[in-house]
Amino acid sequence: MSNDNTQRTVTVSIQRFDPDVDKKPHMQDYQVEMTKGMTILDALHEIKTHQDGSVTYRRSCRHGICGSCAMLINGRNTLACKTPLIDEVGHKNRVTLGPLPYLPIIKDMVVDRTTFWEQYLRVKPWLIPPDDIPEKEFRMSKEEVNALHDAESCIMCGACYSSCTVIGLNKHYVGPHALLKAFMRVMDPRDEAPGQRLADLDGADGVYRCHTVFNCIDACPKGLNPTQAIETLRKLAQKRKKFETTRRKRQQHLHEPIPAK
Amino acid sequence: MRVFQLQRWSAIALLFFLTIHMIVVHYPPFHINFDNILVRLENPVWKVIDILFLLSVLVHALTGAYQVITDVDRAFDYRKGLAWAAAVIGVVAFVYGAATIWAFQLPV
Amino acid sequence: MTNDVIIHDVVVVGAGLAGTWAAMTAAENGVKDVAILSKIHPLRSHSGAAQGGIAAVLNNVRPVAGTGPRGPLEQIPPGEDPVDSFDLHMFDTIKGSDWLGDQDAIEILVKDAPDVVVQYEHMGCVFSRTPDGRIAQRRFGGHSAPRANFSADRTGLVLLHTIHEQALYHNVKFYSEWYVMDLIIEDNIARGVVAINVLTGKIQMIRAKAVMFGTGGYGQAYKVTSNAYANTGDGVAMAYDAGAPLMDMEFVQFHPTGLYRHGFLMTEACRGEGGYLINKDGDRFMSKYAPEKMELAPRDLVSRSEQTEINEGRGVMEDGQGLFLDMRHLGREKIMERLPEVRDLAIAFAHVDAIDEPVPIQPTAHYSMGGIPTTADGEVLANAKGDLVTGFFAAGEVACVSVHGANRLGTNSLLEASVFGRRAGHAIADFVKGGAKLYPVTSDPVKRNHQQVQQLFDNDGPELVEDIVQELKTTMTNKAGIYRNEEDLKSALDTIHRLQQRFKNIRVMDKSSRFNTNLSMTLEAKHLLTFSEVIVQGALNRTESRGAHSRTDHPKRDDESWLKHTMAHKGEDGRPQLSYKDVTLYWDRFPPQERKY
Amino acid sequence: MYKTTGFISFFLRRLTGIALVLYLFMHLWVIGSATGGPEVFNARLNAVQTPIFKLLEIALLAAVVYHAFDGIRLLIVHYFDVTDYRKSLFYAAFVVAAILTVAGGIPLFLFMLEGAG
Ligand SMILES: Cc1cc2nc3c(=O)[nH]c(=O)nc-3n(C[C@H](O)[C@H](O)[C@H](O)COP(=O)(O)OP(=O)(O)OC[C@H]3O[C@@H](n4cnc5c(N)ncnc54)[C@H](O)[C@@H]3O)c2cc1C
Ligand code: HEM
Ligand code: SF4
Ligand code: F3S
Ligand code: FES
Repeated sequence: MSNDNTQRTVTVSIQRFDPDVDKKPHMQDYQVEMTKGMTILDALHEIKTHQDGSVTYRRSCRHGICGSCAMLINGRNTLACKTPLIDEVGHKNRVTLGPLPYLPIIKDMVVDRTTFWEQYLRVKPWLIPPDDIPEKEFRMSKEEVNALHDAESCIMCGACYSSCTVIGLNKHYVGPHALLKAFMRVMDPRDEAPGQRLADLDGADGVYRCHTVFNCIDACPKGLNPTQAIETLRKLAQKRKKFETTRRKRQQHLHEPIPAK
Repeated sequence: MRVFQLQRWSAIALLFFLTIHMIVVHYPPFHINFDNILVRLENPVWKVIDILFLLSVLVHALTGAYQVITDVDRAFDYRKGLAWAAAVIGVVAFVYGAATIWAFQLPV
Repeated sequence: MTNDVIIHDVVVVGAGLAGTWAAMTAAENGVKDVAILSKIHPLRSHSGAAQGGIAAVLNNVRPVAGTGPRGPLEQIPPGEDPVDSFDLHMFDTIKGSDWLGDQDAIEILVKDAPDVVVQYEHMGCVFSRTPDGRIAQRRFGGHSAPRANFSADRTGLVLLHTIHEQALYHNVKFYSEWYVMDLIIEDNIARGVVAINVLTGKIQMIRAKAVMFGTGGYGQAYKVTSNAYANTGDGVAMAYDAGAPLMDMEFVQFHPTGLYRHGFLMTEACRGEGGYLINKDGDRFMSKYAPEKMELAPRDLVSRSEQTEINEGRGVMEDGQGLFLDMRHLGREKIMERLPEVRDLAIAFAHVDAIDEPVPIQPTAHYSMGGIPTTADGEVLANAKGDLVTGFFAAGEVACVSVHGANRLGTNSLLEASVFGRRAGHAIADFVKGGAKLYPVTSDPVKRNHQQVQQLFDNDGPELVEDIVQELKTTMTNKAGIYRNEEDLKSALDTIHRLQQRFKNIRVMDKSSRFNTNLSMTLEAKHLLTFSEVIVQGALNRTESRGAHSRTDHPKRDDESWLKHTMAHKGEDGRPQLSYKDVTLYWDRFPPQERKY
Repeated sequence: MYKTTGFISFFLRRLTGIALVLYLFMHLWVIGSATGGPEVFNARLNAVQTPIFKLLEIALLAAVVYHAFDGIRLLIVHYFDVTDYRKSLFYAAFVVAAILTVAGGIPLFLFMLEGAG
């Protein structure tokens, strides 16, 4: 644990870029009085409200649940609101901030996430339920719920997407965030069309474009594992038919209690 | 059938063949010359092994190159054409390589 | 300026649970052209931060027989008697509201609840489960049966994602990152809104047959708050400025377990799952204040108890402003399964692992009971008599139906946002399909708002927005917080008036058009100043203690004079004009009682 | 650029992969001369048996073993669910590749000296 008590002035070096005015991005330094427990987001707030109102970034929840504030901090993607300043400044008393890489910059730390959301939409993130809807809830076992744990905790912050080397090269690739979502739907016993979903992802811009770079795992501020989801989807894609049949069988019991073990 | 699968399977095949190849051909004190190779290739089993090796290495190399190229955004849209190009190169190289292996025979 | 006008059948402001439910339901029920505007991306809405659960009587679990009210829970075997009922849920909610909730609305809330939760489940929401595969339920403060349906401790996130996906599926059009700055009401008819496209800075008018607000709460008026930066009460302020009334604004809920100094929520589920509150001496002090419900008493009571402990010097941490939330006895497995996010939060921000150490907490501003008064179908009331504003709807935290009265019970607000969002959606669909007209806009609101922005830019005064906001927050926390009194409230009102004057001399540092968040923060500050005045004025007038409104100079509830809702209109002089509206009570079923836990 | 062990391994794998493809075609061309009979073959082969080429052969060995072991690592990740061990696997692949390069390189090097001498 870092010593939180050291109050000192630190340098926050921010990549600035407003395409309306600037030809290319440049770095600008700000001095911030570090207080106890200050996060990177607090430091940005201090700069924006007291020093330079034009420093621009997204934020909302302040505690790592809304996914707005993902940015590049000292060369790593993470959430500004969940990163203590003191952990990043080191003995140089300096932290470098920039926008998520590989995405067009709108202004300073704000990036254009159009492709990110398009890819999310492409995997049809909604559940496709069976025709036969019970009066009460579908029955799901604890194990089935646990399998969706990771995918369901994803806050769509894009840290994974914009750390992925393949995304850097090729925007056709659907991306780890969307594949994690797809995984969630494919694995959900209530989903009617896992076969179709797998078929849709079975192309050159789907699960096979991932080169197992693992950056997505390293970047994810929620500690999720998109790579594992992708590997699972790859394997399932090869036995779609069988998987579809298993699902059909499982769906016949969706209205019934899970048998006791 | 997916490029990805081709590449993974050929990689597994290569693990096997390449190890053999490295040991029997490239590992000292083996001295590469026509006669030395001929000694081995006289055996049709070795001929088959080498042809399979050739096949897997070509599949792996060409799918690999294809992946590297189609990873680039702009090339991605031409991937059909690139796949055909790779297939053609593969066939030519395979014929050429197979002829080479065939060439190691005792003069009749 | 025609190119500045966008036209839709329905425009919904706010993409949290309430707004998205309304839009999705309207679209599902035959309204083709529904648009949602949100100042942040829909999935960033604050609904996603909710942790604990959503209430509904499902009767899936019960306390193990013979273990008492706080014993372990088990699933109810098929065929065996239910433990929970609509009446019980209603009673808990009414008692929680300190009898200020409208009981007809509460009845609707409670009866629609199971259906809404089951609909969530059918739409793909992943709930935690009982062993036989039903939705798992846990206890929550003020609820006398386990009826919080949850997905670990990220219930809001899962619900929000689910409903957003459904809205996408139903082809609702999203305008993401559009900041709505003005509501157009002419002759008591809502005709549209004015918004800034944040990306370009362009100000545009969006006209519609029906306008709906689901803009969320106003917790940012307080210094220590669990609320997001985005919760600046824009909706209430805009409605108020446009002439609509606000109801019961003085009721602001403080949550007992905000993370010490940060205010982030340690969900009530921590206590629902069995966590203790302890003071400096290691005592479970709640035994003094609510011997029966202990930590699971309603929030206003627990927060007040905490504040009393703190004021009497039994607080922890160096400034004595904290207390401990002890979950160690729950064990690693339970914490990891049911409270993983909370554990992460405490580790990240307080460097404390809840598995091994008690977590320092303090009360934090959390929920806005008050808001825009509506009917149970989301139609906005124009006055205390019950007339409506034509074509204007509201639901969720921005609205006041009122189901929470003077104090909300945990898990009832996700429910409220969903139930009344959905009902508003149906009402909007009926309204539009029933031949609603697209009324013309006679004034030039785009020009007006343009001028306002230009004025802010040109102003270039000496005041920084942040200094004003910080002073406001400190004032609100210290003088209009958990405990209030006449002197403090008067001084708070003075301060707010002074700050409103100072606001005229502010400087906006960023004057560019592209993604100008400096501008939106300035507009938000203006909104904070607007509705804070209403909160304080309402609190000053209400000379009693009820629910979350606790006057040290009037410590008793006074049903004789105050069993009524506060309604505030913006007067000619720009100051709030208060009037009062009766509470709907089922006298035969739930007559007012003393509130003891 | 986003640099991690994952990226480094990816980059090296790519680099060695492309190098190996180039080598492969050169190699095919060289031994392809066998169709012209022993003399042509031996002549062309001798041209690539100079010390420079022998040194390059060591580099080739390094490339092959690195590529192969990093590839094995990916195959392991694909067929077994071991993403948690991605970093250890990378270091392991790297170390094994280094050892094999040295182990194979020394004889090659000696062989080269021998051939030269
Ligand atoms: C930390 C926390 C935990 C909670 N946990 C629980 C719980 O466990 N159970 C429970 O029942 N309740 C809980 N609540 C309360 C509950 O989450 C909220 O009351 C509810 O989610 C409100 O939903 P909403 O749809 O009304 O608003 P929100 O989800 O806040 O959405 C507001 C929307 O309005 C938009 N908006 C606002 N202003 C503008 C503008 N000017 N222009 C354009 N768009 C605008 C925003 O972008 C956003 O999309 C919790 C609250 C907090 C703060
Ligand atoms: C035992 C031997 C080998 C194994 C196990 C192996 C394994 C792999 C694997 C698993 C990949 C896929 C990487 C990905 O998905 O991103 C790959 C890619 C590749 N391989 Fe091999 N390989 C071997 C030998 C070779 C040889 C001999 C060549 C050259 C002729 C070669 C050329 C390539 C190329 C060009 C790529 C594409 C580059 C990339 O995608 O990163 N490989 N290899
Ligand atoms: S997987 Fe992780 S990094 Fe990627 S979007 Fe989801 S939360 Fe963010
Ligand atoms: S970083 Fe990218 S390449 Fe695959 S493993 Fe993650 S998606
Ligand atoms: S501000 Fe919400 S994740 Fe950081």
